[in-house]
Amino acid sequence: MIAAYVLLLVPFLGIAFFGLTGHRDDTGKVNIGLNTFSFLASIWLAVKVLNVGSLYSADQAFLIDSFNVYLIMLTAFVGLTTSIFSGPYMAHEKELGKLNDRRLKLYYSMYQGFMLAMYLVLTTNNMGVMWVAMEGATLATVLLVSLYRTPESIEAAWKYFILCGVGIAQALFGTILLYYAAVQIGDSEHALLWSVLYENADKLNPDILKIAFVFLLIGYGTKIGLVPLHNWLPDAHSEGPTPMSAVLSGLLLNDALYAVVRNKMLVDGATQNNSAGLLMMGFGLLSFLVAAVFLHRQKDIKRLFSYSSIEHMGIMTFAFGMGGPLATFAALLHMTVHSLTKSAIFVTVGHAAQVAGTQDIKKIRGLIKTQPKIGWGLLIGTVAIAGFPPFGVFTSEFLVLLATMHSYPWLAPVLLLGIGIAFAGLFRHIQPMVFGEQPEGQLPVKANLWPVFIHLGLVFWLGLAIPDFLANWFSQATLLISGSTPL
Amino acid sequence: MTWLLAIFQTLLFVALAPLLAGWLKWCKCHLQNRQAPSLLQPYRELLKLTRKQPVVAEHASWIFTRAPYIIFSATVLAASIVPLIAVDLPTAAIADVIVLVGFFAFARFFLALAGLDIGTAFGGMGSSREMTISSLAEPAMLMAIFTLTMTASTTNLSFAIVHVLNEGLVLRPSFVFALFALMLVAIAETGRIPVDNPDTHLELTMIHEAMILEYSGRHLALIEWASQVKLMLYGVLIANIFFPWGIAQGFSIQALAYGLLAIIVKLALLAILLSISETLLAKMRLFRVQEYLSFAYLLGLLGMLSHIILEASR
Amino acid sequence: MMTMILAYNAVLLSFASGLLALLSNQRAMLMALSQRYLTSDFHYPRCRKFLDRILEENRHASLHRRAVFVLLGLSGVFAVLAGLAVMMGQDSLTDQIGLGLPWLPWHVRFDGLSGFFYLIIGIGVIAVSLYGPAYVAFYQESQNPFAVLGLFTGLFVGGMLLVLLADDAFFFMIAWELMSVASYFLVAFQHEHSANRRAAFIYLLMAQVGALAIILSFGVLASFSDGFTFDALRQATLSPTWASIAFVLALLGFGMKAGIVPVHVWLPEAHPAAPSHISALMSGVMLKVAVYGLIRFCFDLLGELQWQWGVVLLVLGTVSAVGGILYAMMQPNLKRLLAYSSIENIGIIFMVLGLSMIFMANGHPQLAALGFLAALFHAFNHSLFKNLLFLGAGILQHQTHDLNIDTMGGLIQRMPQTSFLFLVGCMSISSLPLFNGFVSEWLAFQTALQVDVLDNGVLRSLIPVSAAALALTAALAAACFVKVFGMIFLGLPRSRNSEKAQEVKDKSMLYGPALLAGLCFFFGIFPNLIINLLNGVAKQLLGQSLPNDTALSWLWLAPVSANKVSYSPPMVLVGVLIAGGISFWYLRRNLETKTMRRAAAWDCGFGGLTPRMQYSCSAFTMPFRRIFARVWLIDERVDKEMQGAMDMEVKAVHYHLQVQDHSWPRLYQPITHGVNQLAKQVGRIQTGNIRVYLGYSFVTLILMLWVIS
Amino acid sequence: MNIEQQDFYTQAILSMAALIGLASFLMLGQGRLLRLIFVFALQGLLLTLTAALSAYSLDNHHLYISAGLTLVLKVMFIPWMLRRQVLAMHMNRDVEALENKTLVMLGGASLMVFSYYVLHPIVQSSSTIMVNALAVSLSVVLLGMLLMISHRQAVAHVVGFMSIENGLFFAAIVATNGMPMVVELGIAFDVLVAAVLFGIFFFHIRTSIDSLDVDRLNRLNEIDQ
Repeated sequence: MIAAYVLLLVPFLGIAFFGLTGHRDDTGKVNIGLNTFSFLASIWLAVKVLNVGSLYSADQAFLIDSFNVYLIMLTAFVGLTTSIFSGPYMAHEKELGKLNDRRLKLYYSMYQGFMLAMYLVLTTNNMGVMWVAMEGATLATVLLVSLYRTPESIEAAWKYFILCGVGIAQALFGTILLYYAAVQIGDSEHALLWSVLYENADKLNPDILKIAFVFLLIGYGTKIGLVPLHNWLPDAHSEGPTPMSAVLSGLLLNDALYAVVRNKMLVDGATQNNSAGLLMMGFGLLSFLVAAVFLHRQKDIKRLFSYSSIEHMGIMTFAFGMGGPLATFAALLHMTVHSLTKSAIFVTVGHAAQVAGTQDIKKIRGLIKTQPKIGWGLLIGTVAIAGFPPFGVFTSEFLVLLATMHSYPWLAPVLLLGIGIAFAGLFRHIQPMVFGEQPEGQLPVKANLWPVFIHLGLVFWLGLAIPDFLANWFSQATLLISGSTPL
Repeated sequence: MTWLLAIFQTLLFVALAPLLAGWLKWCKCHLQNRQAPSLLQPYRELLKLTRKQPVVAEHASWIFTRAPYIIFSATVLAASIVPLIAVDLPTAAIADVIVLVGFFAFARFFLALAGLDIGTAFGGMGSSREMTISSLAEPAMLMAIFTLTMTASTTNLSFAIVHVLNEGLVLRPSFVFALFALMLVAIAETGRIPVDNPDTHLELTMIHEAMILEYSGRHLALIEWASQVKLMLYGVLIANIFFPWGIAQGFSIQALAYGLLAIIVKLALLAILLSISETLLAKMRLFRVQEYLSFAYLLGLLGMLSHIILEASR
Repeated sequence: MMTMILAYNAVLLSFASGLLALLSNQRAMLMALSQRYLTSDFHYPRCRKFLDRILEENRHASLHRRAVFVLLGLSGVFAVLAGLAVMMGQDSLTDQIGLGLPWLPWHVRFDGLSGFFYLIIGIGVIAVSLYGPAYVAFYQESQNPFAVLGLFTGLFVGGMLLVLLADDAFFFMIAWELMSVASYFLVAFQHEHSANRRAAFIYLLMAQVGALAIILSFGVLASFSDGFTFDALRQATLSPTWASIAFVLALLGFGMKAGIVPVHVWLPEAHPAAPSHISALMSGVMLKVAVYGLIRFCFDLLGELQWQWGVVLLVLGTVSAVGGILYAMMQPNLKRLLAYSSIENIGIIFMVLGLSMIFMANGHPQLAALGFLAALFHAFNHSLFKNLLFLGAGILQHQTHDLNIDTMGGLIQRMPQTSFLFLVGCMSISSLPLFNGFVSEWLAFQTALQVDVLDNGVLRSLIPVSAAALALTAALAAACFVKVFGMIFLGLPRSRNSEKAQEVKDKSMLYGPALLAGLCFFFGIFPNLIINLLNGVAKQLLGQSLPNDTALSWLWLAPVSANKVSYSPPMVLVGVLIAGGISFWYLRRNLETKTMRRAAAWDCGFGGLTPRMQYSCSAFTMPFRRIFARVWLIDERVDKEMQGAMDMEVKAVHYHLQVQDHSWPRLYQPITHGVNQLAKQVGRIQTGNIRVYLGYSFVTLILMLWVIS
Repeated sequence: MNIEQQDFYTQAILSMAALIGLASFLMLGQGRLLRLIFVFALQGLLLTLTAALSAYSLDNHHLYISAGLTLVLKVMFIPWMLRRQVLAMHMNRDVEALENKTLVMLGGASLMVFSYYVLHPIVQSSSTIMVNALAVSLSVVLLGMLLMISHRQAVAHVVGFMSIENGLFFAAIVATNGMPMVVELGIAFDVLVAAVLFGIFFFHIRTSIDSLDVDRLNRLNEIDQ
């Protein structure tokens, strides 16, 4: 359990350090160092869980089980690689005169703040603390969205703040209702602990939980980016600095979904049916389809990929909602591969935008000719996110499709249509950007693309074979969530 | 022995072909109140041509000079598989009626290439038209043949003829349709009036002649001979499939002689029929040939349907 | 097990060639490596010398290319060996690879059907790797890096081979998509042309839609069984409706890849865009993999066949065959033409497969085997001659820097060897006797003619009609390839480029086409070799093979029974040789007339034939254009430029002709338009006003609460 | 159980609930920003009193802390900050013309009914009568949202946002006698940070569009121009 405390302590110290020292030239490297520490701690934690099984802290305030341990590792990993990317990226932005030292100080301390919030969401066993951390994540990132201080970025940040704030307030109402239901059956001391609630789920009042779930779903769903609550997402992703978009897309959305699923497990236990799942399926499918259509009319490259994130979150929500071992397994896998791929894509997108000097899709052309690594990175990343094998996204989408075919065959064509539309929407924009002749004045930039290729390599590996320990966690989590293991 | 007989029959076929052409010309001349040349005139012409030194266009490649041999041998091979005076000959088993169509296609392929080889407008025109007409004729012909082969349930010509012989005289509507279809196709494929006029060199109406305009000497002789064999092939097909009576089923001298006589009479009659129609009809515009051939196809189709509906319905 | 190792080797070698290709341009790195590790304690001077020679500045690139293609070629050789071994062994080997999902390792199965397609791929790959080194040398490294080309070629070939090995739905889809994606990158290889980019996009889009349909069709089967292995899917018992749904989905998916009308549009776009040896692989081989998929799905997995499916296949096949060749005829671009002709041939294959299905469903397995055999044999033949023609097209493109048929002409004088090989291809594809294309069409006709055994009147009349359509197709194909060969090689050169064209310098480029041409002829004369192999496949899959067709002797082909039909290509060859030889010898015995006299061609007395007087492509096909006018969207204009007093004198005449496929405006443009419109409408929900967004949130909340209570 | 059978404290809390609901209505119909802020502060005060009452009656000491926090944050700090902004922007004399004011008020009233309808099953199954107030707290939340939807000023949005928080806090008190202390503190911290951030944003928005009208923040949209 010490590992978990270390995990939380490191970013906390990071905030303090960056906040106190201000920006120096090697701050980026310190950031990498801190994230490396976190990552090592997460590995330590993972090894622990692998050996012992679920871990509880002394007062049950923290819980590490197979559902969140892999997300913790993923978070630490993406946090690390993104910090590796963000060093030279932010330095370049500073050279361009877009940022100054004060804002970089803010950036780095809030980066750690965001990581802290993410770890807290994942590790805590207390639903109330989870809510607090979730809100904390919003607060940490909202100033980063407006980091460039352009009118657009301020607008985006304001929308992000208000919409997520209102949304998350609803989640709090849901949490209060949950607490209320819990207090009715037992002591109020541990009434918000997820593990306690889960054990007594069948005793909770199903009526209350149903209503609570509506609030929770809409609240956290705003952060997941479910249509029609998604409106902040493309704005915030496109206007903030790219490393922020990478972690927002790769981590924050996942964690929000994680929160919803944790709650769904309680609700399912109480209601003994899948009514909560149906709600999630509806939202998921709607998000998926609408986002797929939106892809077609994007003009800004980062907006494009943020809609793609909405689309993928839709698939996951749909899959979790469908329940059943196959779909759940697929959704868990999809969380992993999506955040790996999407953060890798945002890294390349950031560099691509720097190469072209703009985020306007129409003006980014011939990347492969200009800087082959960025071009290929973007292209292969898009291939991966569009669900082509042997990348892992394919595996999970394949399983989702089959599970749909099994349980709701009439939805399968809809899903298929959505995947087709989304794919066309992505590629019609990406292809002209990477291929073709290099336009005038487009010059290569200094870029560190190792994170991209490591991420894509991992996704590739996951598409070919899922390593045993991960498969083990996935199936245990599946067992936990859906009640049985896949096949 | 049977192989010898088969070779003999093939040679006979090739040898008689110019005679049929002469006879046809003779009939036409008489019908049109003209002085007829001798029946042997085609032989003389062929002989004359083989003795001449061929003149070849400057740009012509080996395709042009080798095509006549290829065309001729493909046609001869086609002749070898069609029963002329006797059935059950071993050569008939080498290939069936579909392969026969294949041989025609083979010859036509090279004829058309030869037309394109010299690089004049005429050659291209002839090739283009020839390929057009044959593309339309081929389905019609196969439709007619299918009617027949479905009745006999074989595509082997020899077996089919035997089947018709054994059945005796049965009045099959499908056969009537198929017969007419095949006749129409035969006229188109052999380049007779009203589709093409073998006697004209009028530039805009030429089809076959346009392709071979540059040929001379032995090359021309081969091509002419091959087209005479082709004409006779269609005649024999029509005569022996639809009216097989008289063809030799054994290999006795008597039967063979009788068979020869029968086929000569049948072909003579067919030629008279053809010359009458050529005298009565005028040549069509090129773009009416499609209607003509679709009519042939329709007949073939009707034949097929009447076979299915009227004759073999289950 | 030996066979299995051969099969794996084929896959591994193709991947290896791809990886090796990645190392191109890394000469400096290799130098550094060799110097670093091989300096001090390296005791093999010869080896050292060898390495130095390999890494020599100006030889390294070419050596490296050769090495990549040698690996690819070896992969082809192994594929051929493995295919032959498994077909001769007549057994099916199974294996598992420890990749994939935790509870579902990749299942591998190598049986006769896979083996046959292995053979097809192997031959294609061997030909391509003989041809490749010289061909790719033309690409500029800076513009079109070889690393990309080589890598994706390796992945592409490997993907195709894996598709054939797959024995569970998941592995199958991975291999399938690997094949699609790798070939997408190959289509986009010369991405500086916008047409190529567009082609690649359409290709990938349709590949993706097709793949989704295939996944769904597997999904249908999987939801009636317990698992995704093909063994489990075979056990699935479906109601006829569900089986039909699965069939339609599979047909859509595999048909899209195979290029069936009307879902064929990607094909004529993508095949010309890729480098020629890749077009050869795509057209000659990849389409066959789609056919394999359909066969595997319908004949193997679905089990109980329904005759209606056969009718669907028959009709679609007929439409594709006739439509494909008619569209092909109008193309001035050689590679587009060949691509459309692939649609035609795939149509023929589907048609015969449909017949086979009909016979199978009506309880005539022996006739079904005949049709099945004809289809597979045609697939084999098409892979040979289409490969040959595409490779030939590549040579032409390099020697004349053009693919427009209308600018060529007279090349037979300048490129005699190429022209001869190309002629063989043209003759095969026109299904002339003595060549392999004819044999398979002949078998197809024989299958169709067995219709008399059926009881259903509709089928009895439908099948002969489609057989007549097949005849039409064959005749049109002959016309089309007369045009192709005539316009390209015969007559007079129509442009400076073709006037200056020369035979390829690097003769190794001709080895690949020569191999294919030789096989075309060889299997045209001895089709029994393949048919015997295929008999085993049919026996494995349909449980029925043809009767002992060697009743007469090995020279004869008698698929139904010896006293019904027979065809003996060797005898025909002998006959032709005798007849041709005799006439040749006889007519040239006179020494005086033996030599020919050369003279100017007849010019009607106008004097001076010019190349512009020749028939052109569009002139040649004009009669067809008029007769089948409805088939195309024809935009034909004649613009006259006038001058002089009152503008009465004609100065110049411009002829403009554009022939378009119906499927664009009928099927694809409406879809694109629809999606864009939909996006526009849906876009309106995102107004940019935060109060509206809050309103969404509010209304959603209210609605949800109302729904739940 | 009717209200007359309850003890005095419960009656007091239920009365507070009514007053808090009323405050929300007042805010909803308010066009002047300074008055809006004043009513908001009043609502905060009512909430503080409720918390204190509840703490006293239930002998739940950590609610005193909550009450204190509420007093500091929502009665003093936030209203002070907002007021300062309004005065700095010289918006104290502006009257926002609300569209369809009657409709909005009617909507607000029906929201209250709706809240009661939604929470009916919960209230019925409960033993304590204080839970009746839950419907009021839900309607405060919903009215807060409605306030944000109907007002265009960023200041009003902040007020709406904070009044949603008020509703939540009230719900926590009446339904569960307050959340666990950790959570309470966390929430309070979040509210504090949010308030600070709002201040920062007012500054940024003003510098970028020279106004606090959120309707002018619509550059990022998906509509064809």
